[in-house]
Amino acid sequence: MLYIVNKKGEVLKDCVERLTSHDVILLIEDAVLAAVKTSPSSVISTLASDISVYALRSDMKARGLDAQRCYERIQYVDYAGFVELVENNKPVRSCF
Amino acid sequence: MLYIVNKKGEVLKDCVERLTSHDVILLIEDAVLAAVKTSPSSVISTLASDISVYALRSDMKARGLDAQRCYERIQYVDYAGFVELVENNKPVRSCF
Amino acid sequence: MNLIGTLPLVLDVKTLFFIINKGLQGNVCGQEFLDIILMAAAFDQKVVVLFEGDGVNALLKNQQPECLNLKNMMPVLDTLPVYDINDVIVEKESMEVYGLTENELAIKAAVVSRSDIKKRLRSADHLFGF
Amino acid sequence: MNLIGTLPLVLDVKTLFFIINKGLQGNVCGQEFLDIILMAAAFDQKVVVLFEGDGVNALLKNQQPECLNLKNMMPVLDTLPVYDINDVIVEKESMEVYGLTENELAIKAAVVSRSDIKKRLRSADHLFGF
Amino acid sequence: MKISIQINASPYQHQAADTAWHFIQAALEAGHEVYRVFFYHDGIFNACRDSRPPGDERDIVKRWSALQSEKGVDLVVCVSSAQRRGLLEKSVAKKVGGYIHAVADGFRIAGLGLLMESVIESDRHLTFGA
Amino acid sequence: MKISIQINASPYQHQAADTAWHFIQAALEAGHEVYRVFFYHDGIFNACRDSRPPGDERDIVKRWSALQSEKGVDLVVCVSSAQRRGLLEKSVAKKVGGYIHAVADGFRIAGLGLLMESVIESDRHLTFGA
Repeated sequence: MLYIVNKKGEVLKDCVERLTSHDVILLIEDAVLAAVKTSPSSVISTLASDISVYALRSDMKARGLDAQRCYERIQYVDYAGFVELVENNKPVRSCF
Repeated sequence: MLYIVNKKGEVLKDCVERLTSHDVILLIEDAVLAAVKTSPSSVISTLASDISVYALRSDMKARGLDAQRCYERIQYVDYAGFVELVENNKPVRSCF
Repeated sequence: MNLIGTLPLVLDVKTLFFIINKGLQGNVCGQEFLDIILMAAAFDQKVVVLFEGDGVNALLKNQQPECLNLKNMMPVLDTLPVYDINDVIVEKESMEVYGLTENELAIKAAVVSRSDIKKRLRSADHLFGF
Repeated sequence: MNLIGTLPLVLDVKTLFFIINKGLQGNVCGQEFLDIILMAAAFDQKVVVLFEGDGVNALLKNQQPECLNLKNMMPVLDTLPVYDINDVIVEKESMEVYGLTENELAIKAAVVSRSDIKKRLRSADHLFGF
Repeated sequence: MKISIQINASPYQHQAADTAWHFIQAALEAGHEVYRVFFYHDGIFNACRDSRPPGDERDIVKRWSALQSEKGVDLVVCVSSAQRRGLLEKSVAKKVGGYIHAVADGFRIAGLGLLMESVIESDRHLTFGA
Repeated sequence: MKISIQINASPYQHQAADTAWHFIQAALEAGHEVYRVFFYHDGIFNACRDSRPPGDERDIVKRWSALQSEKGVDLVVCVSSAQRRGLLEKSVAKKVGGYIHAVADGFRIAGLGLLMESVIESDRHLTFGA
């Protein structure tokens, strides 16, 4: 199951609390801020290792965030990769 | 200084972290959910005793919340009381 | 302009989950979301309505949005069985967050644990939120 | 219709705090908020611009919203001194949250602690957010 | 006390326009002056002349118009917010003799200068947002 | 793969319409079919014919129109969402011979039935919201 999340606060937290084994989460729009390692609101560090975490590269770039400041476990996708995640996972939950 | 807050998640948390002695906070719209005692996201319980916490009664009533389920320290106002809070405090910060 | 569109005569039956994780009062989004749910039922889809997070408060008795000239959604929730929407579930953990018990709910809904909900979600074709 | 309105010849000078606690990219609200700030300066008001919370990221170098066809706000921030807006402050605690140091900021801004900001906020006439 | 109001959110989708309206009613009843209501960002949609909510619901646009005609409250729609979002179009306005056909009765169109004037002249400025 | 898209947020104020557009471009490039884009809630403002952003910025409405004319993607605006918010008005539509003067080129007006059809016929349904 794929979760597409666009905000880093309660929306992300509610989503993370419901993730289970082999789920996939994609951070888009302002949610990419949660990828930053130092952010205290980042619940990314609490996720089990069998959950895949992606972030949309163009939203990172637009906000001046580079991968060096972010959790190592995060994988980066462009829009083509976003489409592939949607293709490879079912169902899709949009969290906004 | 008066804080008017309309959401219970990160918006309320960011606000609460910045409250200091004798500040006043008014919960309106969906933020009134934070008045419920059992809510884990409720940061109301962490507030110093010299901070006044108000909730807008009509937003409570609209959502079926009664005072019995809420923190005892919360005071309730109608719109006339909302206006008085604005009159008696300066500056006013709207958090949304 | 064609307001209805041309629909195929036979449509698939899909399993659609409608997730209410926000209150239904204060704005029109919840109300318009319920319209989608009723439309899904009219199309004879397999409809599941799930209340979780802050959305469990939408099931509270004695909501009085009329005091703010807002529309009360409870009559619409009451109507769900009329549309053959009977698969209504509430997340147990979210009810605990708000200290709610089953007899405080205004409509009939099955209280289900987060992990059991997740198993059901995985079998859905599409998930809707608002 | 009168697009400008009739303004009194002499207006008070008020202390106005403009609080940026969200990113400036992704939507037009930050951009339109900056328009209010520039207008306040044009009215010769005492303008303070405060970055706090997620808003500190708006000061990052190397933002490239153009990759999404979005407008870059950095040129507007660069313009602030031209409008005599020099009282630009950043909350120290929020910078720490995002692991930012002063030399990573794209514009000149004073790093001020939360408690000192609060003292200044108390003396403001009006606070603006978006 | 003079109060200045700014509304940043579209009606119906958010409670902001409702809360602001109830607040203004109470402020006027308490004898305060509402100097101006300024509609900014998506708030400009509060002035959509053609808005037609279902008959059993509050009509937010009409309620604003009544506030102007009955209580004389100044309602100002930001021209640049409105042009960006499609509430106003200059060529249409020229043809029909002004913007009066786009915005509902009682609203006027102006620039940010009128927000600034409102803020400077008022003892309090409140923003209602999404 | 057939993909159904729903857009719940107004343009400019939120990134949703931008994200959806970029996603759709990528999906089409990968050879997928975008069955329909359905504009709901404040999403209907994506169809405002009169929207005029400043010349140096992306024009979201025009971009949608181009998606329809160049790629043939079906763009549907929910009639009830639009009437509530003032994009459409029946009496005006009658006078000018249809809604075509309110919504931009390439959009058509319809009810929730077309959302349901889109969802049922598609392998995936994605919602982009505020």
